[in-house]
Amino acid sequence: MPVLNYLESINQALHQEMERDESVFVLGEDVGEFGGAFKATAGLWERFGGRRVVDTPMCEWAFIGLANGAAMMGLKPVVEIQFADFISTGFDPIVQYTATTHYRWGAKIPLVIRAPWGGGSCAGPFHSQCKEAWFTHCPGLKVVIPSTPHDAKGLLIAAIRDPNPVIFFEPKHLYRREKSEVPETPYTVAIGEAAIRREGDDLSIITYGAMVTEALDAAETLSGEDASCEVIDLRTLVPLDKETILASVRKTSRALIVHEAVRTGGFGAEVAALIAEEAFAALDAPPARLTAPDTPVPHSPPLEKAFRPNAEKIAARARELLAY
Amino acid sequence: MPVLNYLESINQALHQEMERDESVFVLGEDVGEFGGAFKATAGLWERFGGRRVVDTPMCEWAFIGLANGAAMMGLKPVVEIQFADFISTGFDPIVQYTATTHYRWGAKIPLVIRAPWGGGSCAGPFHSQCKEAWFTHCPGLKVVIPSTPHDAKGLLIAAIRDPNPVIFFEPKHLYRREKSEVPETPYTVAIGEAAIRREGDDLSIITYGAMVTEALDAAETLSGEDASCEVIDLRTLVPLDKETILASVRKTSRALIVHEAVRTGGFGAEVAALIAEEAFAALDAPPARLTAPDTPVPHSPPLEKAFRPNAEKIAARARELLAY
Amino acid sequence: MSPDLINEHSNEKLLDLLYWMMLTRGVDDRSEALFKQGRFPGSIFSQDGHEAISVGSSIVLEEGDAIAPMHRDLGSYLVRGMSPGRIFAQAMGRTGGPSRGRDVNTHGLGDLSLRIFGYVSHLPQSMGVALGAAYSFLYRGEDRVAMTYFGDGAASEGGCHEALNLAAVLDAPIIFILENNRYAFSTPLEKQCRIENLAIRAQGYGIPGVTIDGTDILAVLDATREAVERARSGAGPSLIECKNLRLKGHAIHDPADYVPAELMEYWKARDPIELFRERLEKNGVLDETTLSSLRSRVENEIEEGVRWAENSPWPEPGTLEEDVFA
Amino acid sequence: MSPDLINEHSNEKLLDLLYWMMLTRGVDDRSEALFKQGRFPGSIFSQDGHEAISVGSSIVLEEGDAIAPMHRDLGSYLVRGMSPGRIFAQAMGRTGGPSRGRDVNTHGLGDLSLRIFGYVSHLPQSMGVALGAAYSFLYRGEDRVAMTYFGDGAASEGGCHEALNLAAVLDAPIIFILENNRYAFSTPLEKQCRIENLAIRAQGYGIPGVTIDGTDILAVLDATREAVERARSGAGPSLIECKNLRLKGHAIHDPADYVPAELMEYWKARDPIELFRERLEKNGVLDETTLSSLRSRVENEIEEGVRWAENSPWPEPGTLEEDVFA
Ligand SMILES: Cc1ncc(C[n+]2csc(CCOP(=O)(O)OP(=O)(O)O)c2C)c(N)n1
Ligand SMILES: Cc1ncc(C[n+]2csc(CCOP(=O)(O)OP(=O)(O)O)c2C)c(N)n1
Ligand SMILES: [Mg+2]
Ligand SMILES: [Mg+2]
Repeated sequence: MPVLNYLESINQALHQEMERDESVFVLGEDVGEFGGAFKATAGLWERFGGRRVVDTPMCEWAFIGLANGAAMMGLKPVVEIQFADFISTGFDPIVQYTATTHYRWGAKIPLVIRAPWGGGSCAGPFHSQCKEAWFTHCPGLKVVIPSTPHDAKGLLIAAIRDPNPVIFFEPKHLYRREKSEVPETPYTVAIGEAAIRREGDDLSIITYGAMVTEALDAAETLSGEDASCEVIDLRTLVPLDKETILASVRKTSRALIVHEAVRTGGFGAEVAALIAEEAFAALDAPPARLTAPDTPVPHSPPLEKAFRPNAEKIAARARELLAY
Repeated sequence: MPVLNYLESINQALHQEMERDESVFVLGEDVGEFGGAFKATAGLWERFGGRRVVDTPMCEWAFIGLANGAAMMGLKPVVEIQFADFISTGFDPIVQYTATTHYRWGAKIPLVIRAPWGGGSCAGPFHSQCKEAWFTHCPGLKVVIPSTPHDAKGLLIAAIRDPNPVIFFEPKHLYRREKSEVPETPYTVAIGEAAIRREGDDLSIITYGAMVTEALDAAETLSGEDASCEVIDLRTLVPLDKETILASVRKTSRALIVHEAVRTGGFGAEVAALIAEEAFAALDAPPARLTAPDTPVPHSPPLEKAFRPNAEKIAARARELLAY
Repeated sequence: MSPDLINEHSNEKLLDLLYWMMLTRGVDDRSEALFKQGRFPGSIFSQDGHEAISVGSSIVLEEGDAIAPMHRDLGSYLVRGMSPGRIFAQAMGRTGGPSRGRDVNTHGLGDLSLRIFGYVSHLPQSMGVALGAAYSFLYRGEDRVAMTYFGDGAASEGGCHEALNLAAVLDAPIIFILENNRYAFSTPLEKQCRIENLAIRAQGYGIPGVTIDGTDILAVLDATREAVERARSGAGPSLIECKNLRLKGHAIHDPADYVPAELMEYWKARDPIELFRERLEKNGVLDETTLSSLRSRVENEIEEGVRWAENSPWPEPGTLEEDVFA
Repeated sequence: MSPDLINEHSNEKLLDLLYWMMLTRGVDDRSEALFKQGRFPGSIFSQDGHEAISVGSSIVLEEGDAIAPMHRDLGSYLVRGMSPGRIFAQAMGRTGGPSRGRDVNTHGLGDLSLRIFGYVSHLPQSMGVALGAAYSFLYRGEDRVAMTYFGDGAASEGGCHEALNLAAVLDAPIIFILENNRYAFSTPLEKQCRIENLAIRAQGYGIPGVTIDGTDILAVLDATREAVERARSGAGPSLIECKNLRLKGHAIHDPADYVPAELMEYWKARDPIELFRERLEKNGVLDETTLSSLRSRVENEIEEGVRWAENSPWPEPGTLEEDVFA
């Protein structure tokens, strides 16, 4: 099976879906001839032309509005936000129109908003943000964050085929770092299903995005200390795969939730609250969160390192929970 | 002591702070001669003139941007967003500039953004929203939601005097319904301190905004059933008064968190996660959340009634927890 | 006024225009009465004074064209096929409204089978949405156009600029109708901008922009027809600014004391329906009999609509969590 | 070019202008070198080709005026008193930068004591911020002005429209400098709008707007001086569009292959520093000796800046959570 990196798998998914379905089109800043700031859309413009690969002026509000309208007319817009941080500039139409319309008057808005997301490159406060929690609090939006090239392709195809709007965050730290076997032919990974990346009995580490590999590294370290950690990759935040989370925690009796987003109001709170509420009797230790602290994302290497969770910090916190 | 309703107390706070401090000014849509959509700014324009009571065109992005700049120059802007729902239109400058600037390069942004907030009036999906969780996830912003006229005045004055940006949500359902004794002279209520509205031993009901009176009604009902509920009014979500919450839960061993916002990713998750993490050993029942379901806010009376938590639903959920 | 335009239309067409304006006004008046009886939970927006704009523009559209009206465009909904009954049912919170009790008054009054897009409060999002419909026509090589509306207030919002510019860049087949009624809620035009005619902004996007009398339905119709033809022929978007005044408050609770009496009088004397009625009478198109038969036709439709709405069931609380996702 | 303008300035002033442009270019070149040596974590924006704009406009300001530059305005920071050392320290992630390691490259390069507002990435938020400073001058009756910058790309953002209009409505003492370098990242002007000169949009706000040659520092200075005088006299905002081309890629990683070679050649031949140097030479203001002494002055300041920055400590991880709140 071919081995692709994360970016290549995104690019392949876009190619294949545009090939399959004439109604799929891509729009955003610099996505055309230039192929996107990260080259995720490279080659699409040459292959499908400017009608289906639309370079927009800088106007997140309007091009998301356009995508709303086009989607209701039966097209399938795949919007690229150049960096996930800039989604706040197009926030209004997403949270007010995209999210609510099907509930309000029944029109489907099958669009996908893709955005390179997260930190780890010393890119500073405005090119590193993880604001998925804003969207998980907007009923009507699905929120997907794949952590492997394989899932990135399968989930992006699933998102494009989904009749609902999907916010699709891509951990850009993984773009060129993560490689995996990716089937050549199109396939879907079901939206709403978490993946158990490693099985274990003593502690459930529940995470998503770029923290999955960190959690796996931590689990590996801990296995050398005779602790068996289960690592769950949520993959989809909304709808949340509660069953997988709860089954794991009921088995291990301990939960550590990890994310790159800041702590207060992060999605980890939702997962911790869920576990506390629905697996209460099974818990042998408090459900714990390991997250970035409540600050903007700092730029300087020593600060960003202190800011961002990693395998070492995960292992340390896990040890505390295992000893509880 | 004079008895004022919620709106009158807001209005009085604005009058008194503008009187006290020449640098305080008010801006927003229709806040001038008209006195604001809810009349919260009535009389200010006549008293302080158009320079200090600024009617803006419809441009939430720009007038919040203006407030950012003016605040850094030492003024104290008090921005009114006509309905809290419209804060999404001015979201970008708040979450990117207002929230981060002090951390980034040290400039203080002492502004207040006031917004009539919440449902209960069949006003539909766009005049009823409770999106405080968006802001609690933005380090650098304080988030305040007073539930009584007394607190509204004291917290608004505290917010205006705070050197930090404060998002100030006013449960508009209470504007004319809630009355309380409000000292004539200016005073502050400390930002970051919860209030215990009713003491109790068996269950902590933790809430804020318009749900406080509902919780108190529920507690009253339950007291007739020999259950003693403590009712905590958070008043401030950021910074959160963890001590008061944890002390209460350690005493009662049971917690019910109630809010009008939708469930997933709501601030209740943060409170539940906090309790689960830090009062774990004291809990005799799972920390539970009673919230609106994950839908846009529906308009029709039977739907809005089903959507919104109230005393009856709180009492019912409390009974379950008490029986756990 | 547009002296020559009346000759371009058949009597039947002219009476049709009057009928739609009267129906619009009738639904609005009846809504006010129903609201005062406590039968409309929430709030409502009057659109008295906007009838010539909503009717005169939307009447130009053909089947398959798309429309995204704003909150003063009852006329557009009616003309494009939304029945009064469904509009009343929406305001009453009944399942017979397009939103089945979920959205309020004219918000969310959408129906894709009619190619009407329901709006959200957050102005002027309909501009982006309509642009999306227009883009879909381009995309599929269809001979269709999209039309949308925004006010002088919404014209100050950033989205307005983005949508106009993006439409221009894409050569999208779209018509933007600017309803410049001189007020955004209580805020007069003088506090909203430093210009009198907003249509000059079209130059900044490289598209045609005209300013016309929004009380003259034939002028509206004429300008719209030109813009629609332009769009349909592939020549891209246009902006049409229609000047008028809201003849009542912003919403039902607003007495609009802030509007100077002389200004209100000036525009009340230019009530678009009265103007058109007089004009038709003067031109021998309308007589007493025709008028009273139009009146009773409108009355009947409204009666029937109200009855239909009141027979429409309330939503079941158990359906609350349905349809968040498709 | 602006043939007569050169006579309006003393030789000293003219050499000063050249000095600031050379310093700007020098800091930029050195930044590129430091980046390539791996000493700048993150990324950087070149501003080659923008020196006449940033220097020629900001030099007009007086003490107490406020400025909110964008990412091609190194010159403005320098002219307004930010030392090269602090700028290098910022890019290196050291505590000596204005953000003490928290913000990256020219982002967040703010210093209230210099009345420089650090920018956020989200364009064009500096326009709103500068407007707030301008409003504070009005508010306090101070004789000061604010100046801010935005690109042709940011001009398509809604915020640009809102800020220009709000500034006009408030008669705010502010100067908006539009750096129309024909590209927003890879997107050429033709894909961003259907007009060539964006300054005509000023008419839509009822404010003056001019389009000038952004490679001619004297033209920039002249237009800015007029706008500043206007603002200071209470006559409100102005828009100045300066046309130029970025002479390198959007950011350090971008080779800018998408810029047609002829276009690049055309503008490379109009390098603002070279143009001005030649002009000064032709007018007898500059000779070899002066030029080489300017060069070594610039070199020395840059050397000193780099040394200063490298001696500046890294931030302590323990300070991570400080200063979120004041
Ligand atoms: C983004 C946004 N801000 C504020 C409001 C509240 N609001 C509703 S209608 C209105 C005035 C609209 O004025 P205009 O666009 O001129 O339309 P008109 O009501 O005059 O027809 C305002 C301020 C809103 N709907 N959307
Ligand atoms: C709201 C927003 N969207 C996207 C970006 C990403 N971005 C950074 S600079 C840039 C191009 C800016 O073009 P322009 O305003 O012309 O300035 P220039 O870089 O050409 O000087 C883009 C798209 C951004 N910074 N802000
Ligand atoms: Mg209006
Ligand atoms: Mg540019």
